[in-house]
Amino acid sequence: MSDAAVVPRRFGVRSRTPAVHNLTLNRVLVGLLGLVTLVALGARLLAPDDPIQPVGDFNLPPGSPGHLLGTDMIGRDLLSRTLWGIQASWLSALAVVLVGLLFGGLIGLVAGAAGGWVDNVLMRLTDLFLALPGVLVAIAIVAALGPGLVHTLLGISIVWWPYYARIIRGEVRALAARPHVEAARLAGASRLRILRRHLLPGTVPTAIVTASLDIGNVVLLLAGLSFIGLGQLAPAPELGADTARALTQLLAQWWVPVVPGIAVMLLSLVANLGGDALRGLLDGRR
Amino acid sequence: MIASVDDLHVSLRGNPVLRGVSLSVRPGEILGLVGESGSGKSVLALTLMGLLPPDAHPQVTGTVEVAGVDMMHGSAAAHRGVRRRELGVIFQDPMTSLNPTMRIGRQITEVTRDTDRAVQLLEHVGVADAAVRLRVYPHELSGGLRQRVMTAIAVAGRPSLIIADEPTTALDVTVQAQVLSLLRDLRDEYGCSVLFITHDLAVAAQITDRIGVLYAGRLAELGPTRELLAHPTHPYTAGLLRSRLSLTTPRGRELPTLPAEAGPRGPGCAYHTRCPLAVDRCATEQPPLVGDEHQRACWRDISDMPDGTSAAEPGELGPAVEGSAVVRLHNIRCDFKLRNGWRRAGTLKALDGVDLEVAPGEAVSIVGESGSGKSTLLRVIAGLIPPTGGTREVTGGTQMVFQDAGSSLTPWLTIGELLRERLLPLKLSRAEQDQRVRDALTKIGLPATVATARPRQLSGGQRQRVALARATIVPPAVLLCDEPTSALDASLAASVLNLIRQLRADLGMAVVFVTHDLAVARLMGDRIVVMTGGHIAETGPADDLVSHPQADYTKTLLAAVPEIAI
Amino acid sequence: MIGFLTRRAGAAVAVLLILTAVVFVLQQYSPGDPVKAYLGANASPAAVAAERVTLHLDDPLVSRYGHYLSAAARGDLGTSYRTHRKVTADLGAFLPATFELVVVAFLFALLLGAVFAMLRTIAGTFVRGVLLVGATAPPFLLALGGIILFYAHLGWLPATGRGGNDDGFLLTHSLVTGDWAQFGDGLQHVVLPALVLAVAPAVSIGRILRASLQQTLSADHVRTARAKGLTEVAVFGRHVLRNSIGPGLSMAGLQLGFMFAGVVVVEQIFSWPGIGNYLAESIPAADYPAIAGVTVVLGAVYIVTNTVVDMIQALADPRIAL
Amino acid sequence: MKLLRFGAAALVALTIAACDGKTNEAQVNPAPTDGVLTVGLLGDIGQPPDPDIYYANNGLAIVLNTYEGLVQYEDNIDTVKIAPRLATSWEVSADKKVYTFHLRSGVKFHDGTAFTSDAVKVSLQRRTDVKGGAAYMTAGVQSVDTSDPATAVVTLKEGNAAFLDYLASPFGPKMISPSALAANKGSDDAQTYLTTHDIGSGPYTLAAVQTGTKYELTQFDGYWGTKSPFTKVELPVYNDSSALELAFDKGDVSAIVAALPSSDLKKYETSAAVNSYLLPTLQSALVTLNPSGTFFKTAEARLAFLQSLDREKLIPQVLGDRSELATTLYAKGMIPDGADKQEINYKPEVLKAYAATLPAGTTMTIGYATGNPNAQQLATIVAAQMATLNIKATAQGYPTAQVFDWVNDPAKGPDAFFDGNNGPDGGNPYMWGHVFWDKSGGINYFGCDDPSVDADLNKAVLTGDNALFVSAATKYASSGCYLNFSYNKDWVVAQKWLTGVAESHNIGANELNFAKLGIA
Repeated sequence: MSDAAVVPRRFGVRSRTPAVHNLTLNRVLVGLLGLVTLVALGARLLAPDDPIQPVGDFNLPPGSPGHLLGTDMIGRDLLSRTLWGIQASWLSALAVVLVGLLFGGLIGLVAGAAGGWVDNVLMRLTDLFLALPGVLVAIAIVAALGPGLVHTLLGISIVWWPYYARIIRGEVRALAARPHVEAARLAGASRLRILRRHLLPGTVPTAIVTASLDIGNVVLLLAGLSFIGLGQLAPAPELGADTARALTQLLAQWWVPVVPGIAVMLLSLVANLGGDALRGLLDGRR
Repeated sequence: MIASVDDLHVSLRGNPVLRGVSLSVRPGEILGLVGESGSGKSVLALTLMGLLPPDAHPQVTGTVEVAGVDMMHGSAAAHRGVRRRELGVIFQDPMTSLNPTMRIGRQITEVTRDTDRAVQLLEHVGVADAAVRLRVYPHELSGGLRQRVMTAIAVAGRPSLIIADEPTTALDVTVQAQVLSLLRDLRDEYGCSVLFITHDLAVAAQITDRIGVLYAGRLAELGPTRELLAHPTHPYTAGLLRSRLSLTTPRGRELPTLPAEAGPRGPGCAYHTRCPLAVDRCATEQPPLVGDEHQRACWRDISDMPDGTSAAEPGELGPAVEGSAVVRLHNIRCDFKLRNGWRRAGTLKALDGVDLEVAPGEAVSIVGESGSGKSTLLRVIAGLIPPTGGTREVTGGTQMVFQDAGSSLTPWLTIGELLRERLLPLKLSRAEQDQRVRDALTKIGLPATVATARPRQLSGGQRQRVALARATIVPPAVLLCDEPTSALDASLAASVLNLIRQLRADLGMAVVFVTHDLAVARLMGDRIVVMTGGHIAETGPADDLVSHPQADYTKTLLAAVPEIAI
Repeated sequence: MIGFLTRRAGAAVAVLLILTAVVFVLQQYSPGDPVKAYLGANASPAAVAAERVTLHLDDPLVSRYGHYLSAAARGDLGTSYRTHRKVTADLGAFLPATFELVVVAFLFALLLGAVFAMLRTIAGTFVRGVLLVGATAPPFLLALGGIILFYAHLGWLPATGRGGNDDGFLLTHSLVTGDWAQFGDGLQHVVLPALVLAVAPAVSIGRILRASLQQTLSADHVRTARAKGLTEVAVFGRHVLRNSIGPGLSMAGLQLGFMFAGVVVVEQIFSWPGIGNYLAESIPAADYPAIAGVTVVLGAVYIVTNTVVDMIQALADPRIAL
Repeated sequence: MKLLRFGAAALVALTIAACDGKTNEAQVNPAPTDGVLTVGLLGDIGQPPDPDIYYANNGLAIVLNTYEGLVQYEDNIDTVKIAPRLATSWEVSADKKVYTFHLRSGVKFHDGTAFTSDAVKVSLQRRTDVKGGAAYMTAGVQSVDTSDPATAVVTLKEGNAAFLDYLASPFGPKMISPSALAANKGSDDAQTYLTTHDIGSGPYTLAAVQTGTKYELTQFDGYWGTKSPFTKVELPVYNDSSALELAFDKGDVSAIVAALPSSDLKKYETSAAVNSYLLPTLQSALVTLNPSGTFFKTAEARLAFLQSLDREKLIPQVLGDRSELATTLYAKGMIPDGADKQEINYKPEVLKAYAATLPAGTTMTIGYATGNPNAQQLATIVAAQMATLNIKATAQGYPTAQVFDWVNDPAKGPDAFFDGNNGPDGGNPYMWGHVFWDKSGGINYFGCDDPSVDADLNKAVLTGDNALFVSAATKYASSGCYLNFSYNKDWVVAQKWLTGVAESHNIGANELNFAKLGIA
């Protein structure tokens, strides 16, 4: 067997390699997405201590007996708090992404499928929302409604959907140009049925991949908003808020902000790698 | 020898594609390489160029030599040198094969490094206003011009070998004829060799000196063009020739087809499951390619080949039913507003006053080149496009079969779901629906189990059959066919055409069949409508129109149809 | 082209009108008393009342918005409640710093994005890994980690501020006047905040660019280019890159917008005197003229960015018509 | 996808790098040789350093070193005592209506103009004209007699025992050069000019302003008093306390005044490499309860809550040595002998019993000012404690503008508000009582008001009647709206070589007088 000398050498990037090679790794990474979700849901069972009540001395460093990751400024177990924080952050991010996906997806779907002036109006509206400095709007909304995780999530959701609207609309436009939609029309399928059966399922892979990649962004955005004082209210746990609120301790008791900070990082990393892996798996299936 | 391969084996992604090909291109000759899709002809071309896609993880054995350079081993720079100095390449799709973001001139001067020469070359390949055209981008040119530019690039480096991989497949017949003659002229002028790859024997017949017939990664037969076509010595070649649709193929009979490949490929001749001559030995032992100037790889003697025509039964071409027309178009006009971003950039008159009537049960073929408005007309009949002007009356339902069956079936729905969708208005019970689906599948010659499959699990031919089943599960008054066979290999195409004729006869529906191929148009239509530039050039009974064309345009079209003149 | 720009300008006006209207409505309905924030907790009610009149805070919303628009048309965005300076003067003072930071960060993002997309060796994998980790870290933690490492620990880079005594376009100015000492100092100061700002966009851009390069590499015309016998460098440079940058450019445009929002956090930690800080200080003070001013600027930046991206895309791909 | 492996490696590396900061043992940094003192500011000063406008805290360093008042509080003692500055001595009439100041001679403003009684008149007038937040201090001035250049006689409309405290306050009227004011008056009383210049007589003059980045002072050669070895003072702005702290550790910053979080106290108090000073102030940590909210509608509930606060434990835990338990209703030492005793002691059972009567899951919001880590921590701990009583409490940060808006509609505010550090403009009990207890005072966030308390205070200030002040305070305390949580100190960290820190600080200011600092 010859080597690959017949093959031209490539400049840095390879053209897309078949996903088959990374199949196992991809499955593991996608599995991580599920695992994190399980951890988030099972925080109650996994956490050794109450996340709200002080259970030990203040600012115990990691490795202290009974407190694997140490305790925070008021003596709460950081491991428990982080596990509950994962629950709050991950589920919040899922919620935002889901709302964005549903609302933005619906707008995108309708715009893409309808075309014409409906498309124009909806997309100009989307553009307008995209032009809004998102963080600012979230800040304004939270300021108006008062802080709190639910309000923050509402604020983020309002600026989050346009992105999905654009992506789904693009996907639907591409799908709608395919003959199968024309064929379905000729086959007598109603508009609703075409939307539901012949367009919507085609957007699912893109939507899922975009959404899972996006979870990490939302986790980070939540952290950023907590940094400027918007977000989960104390004493309820949330990773971003816990990191941001303890930031003044970074030099004196580094673990208090760093433990939840690393958890943010891990969640975001899992979302990123998992999203990529999901794309790989779905591409491989096509 | 300009180029030669010896005992070449290539596997891509672990699947053998070429399985021992030995072939050489002689100086100054045009060697045709003919085979159906998947036969490995394009892979052979890529191997010669040293451009097999690395992500397919190619495994290659044997020898490959171009202009004395080993294209399998050796440095990438050496291979590049060969490509630059010795090879010119023309690919099938000039739209995608030219860099869309680079001006034509730059793409030529990349090879010539000289603008004047680029102008010369363009003039040479028949591009008018060459100096001006240097400044344009590929998308601003027509398909024919693009392929001429491709050709200019191919000859720009004064290569000793031009590899033309299906260079005319995407082109209209009239343009195809021009490109073929251009290639021949260039060969004569530059004295280079041409490796001409095509799936169409007739096209190969127009231009080549020798023809190699490739089947499943092996050469089935190789010989001088005239001799090979006149006296094919391999049953596959013979079958191909027989199943070819031409302007003289009998209209009234079922079209001859090759049997489909059945069962896995064994160690023997890959063709044996389809071969009328096959004996036990064929299944177990690979026949070698033997002979001198005319070589063949078959254990049997061709004289034992049964006469194909005798096997075909008369087709039941139902005559048109008298009565009021099912389709009545009067002075149909259809304008497309061209948009350039947000700006109106002009109007395209896709249809410009078309009158057409189709009687119940009548078969009408609409023939024309790309841009003639034939597909638009079909869509107007189907009601997919509202006409800008004129009146459209269609009684009874219409259904349509598209060119690319793969993309006309919703990928994530099962065949069963797709078929049932048409039954929805009938409000049948689930059991009745299932029964209708089974019946429909049986009717098109597919097992009922296909109902649970998704389109990507089917072959191209099967998908087109499913598309037909969907169109006819509730019989329409008119079946509209938009080049349903142009993406299929000849034999498969013939069987789909047979199926359409069968269904038409069974269901008594009218058929409007759009095609760019006059031979197919003649076979499928009682009447042929010739379109050009958005209007009807000529219309008439199929045989009359082909034998006594009235309009100049029809004559041009007929003249351009490649025929094997033996 | 001119038509395109005219349309965009029209759209810009519409977007800015709506943006400012949104800010005004929010101002009406959000809690917060800018006067007290400005005058101080111990200010007497009389002083507060007088200030409210000065600032027209008790006028009806519509009339205030009307005044705002008519003043804005004359290039006057009002007076900041907090700094008591013209918002345009504040923006003039703070925008250049943000602008330079974002431009440098954007260049970093493009560069790192390109590295992310193209570098193939082990080093490339490592860079990708580091960038990915950086992009997933909370930015304020990343920023402080950077200060601890590069300022406190290694002493390579300054931690805060822009360096030098020049306001405004410090880097640009020193570069143009050839003041290399000042330029070097400014550059040292900008590196760390720009890197922190750039890392997440770099990954987004790199990821898209990589996918689109991979797609282009298997395109037919690249095969044609190879068949011409071009070197891989020529193939890549002339035939792959330009055809691949479209999606990367779109993403880059989007990310540039995000960067202008991201400066709120980064400028705070690096004490960068830009509009991010200005905004961060204006929000708790309910300084709505300032907030509206920043919003107008960010909205305008978004529109200009998109326009420029569209124009570059049209330049890169002649099939796209403006 | 080796990405994952390298990602993990990089993650670990980054973490180690970040955590490693702790091992960076502080070493003694060398003194500057270029005569530059660097004092780090946390956050920009926000407003222009115009003495008649500036009403925040961190920029006082500029105002107090470029301008001087007639009097000030005595440096380096922990009681309220008025000391001379530009007035060497003064007499107050018995009805507290006429104040006669004998002015220091040989004082020059930065523009060279000599300081006379005319400047006193102009300065007090500008304060009134500019209508800044602290304009109330001169609102009662009827006339200023300038017939003797060396004596200024200020006559008030009615008696005011707090007037000297107004003048001593860091926010009080500062003397400005009449000629410089006239030259730069413009249409806004020189407000624009004063954003980048000063017209005072202080030991330093404002040399450069880079808003948001840095302020620079240079020594005024013609200063009448003693001068420090620092010819230049740089005030760089840090927006993040960690960054400021790192700069200090590295020696890039000479001193930090009242800017670091209490969580760092331990680190610097035990460090041999730097000096840490806890200096007296009039500031306190405070708890304010909202009677308009749902939870604290009754005084019973309010008092029960205040008694549930375990201050003896909370203060060392959160505020550390910076603070001590407040036992009086006014600031420490404002009323002689601590006659204003605060009668709230730790009795958790009261709230426990009260909570038992509430429906389960009753909610309570505990507010704190955004960006104040101490208040945040206090609020968080207390909120956590409430959960044990079945009260669903949340701790919530509020931006400044919002905090000051509550008084317009107290129902919008939280149920309780923890103030990490707050205090009056000056040392007179009226200045305390008025701002915290009078609805119009400014820091009575929720408008919890008793008109008779206001009346008592207004009456007491005319004469300075301490008994009346005490009775007003006691009456207000019984409402349960207010708790003086702890007495706070200014925490200053300085490089080892910096001398005179305590000597340059007084109970009124939260800043240092740079002229009194030195190099060891």
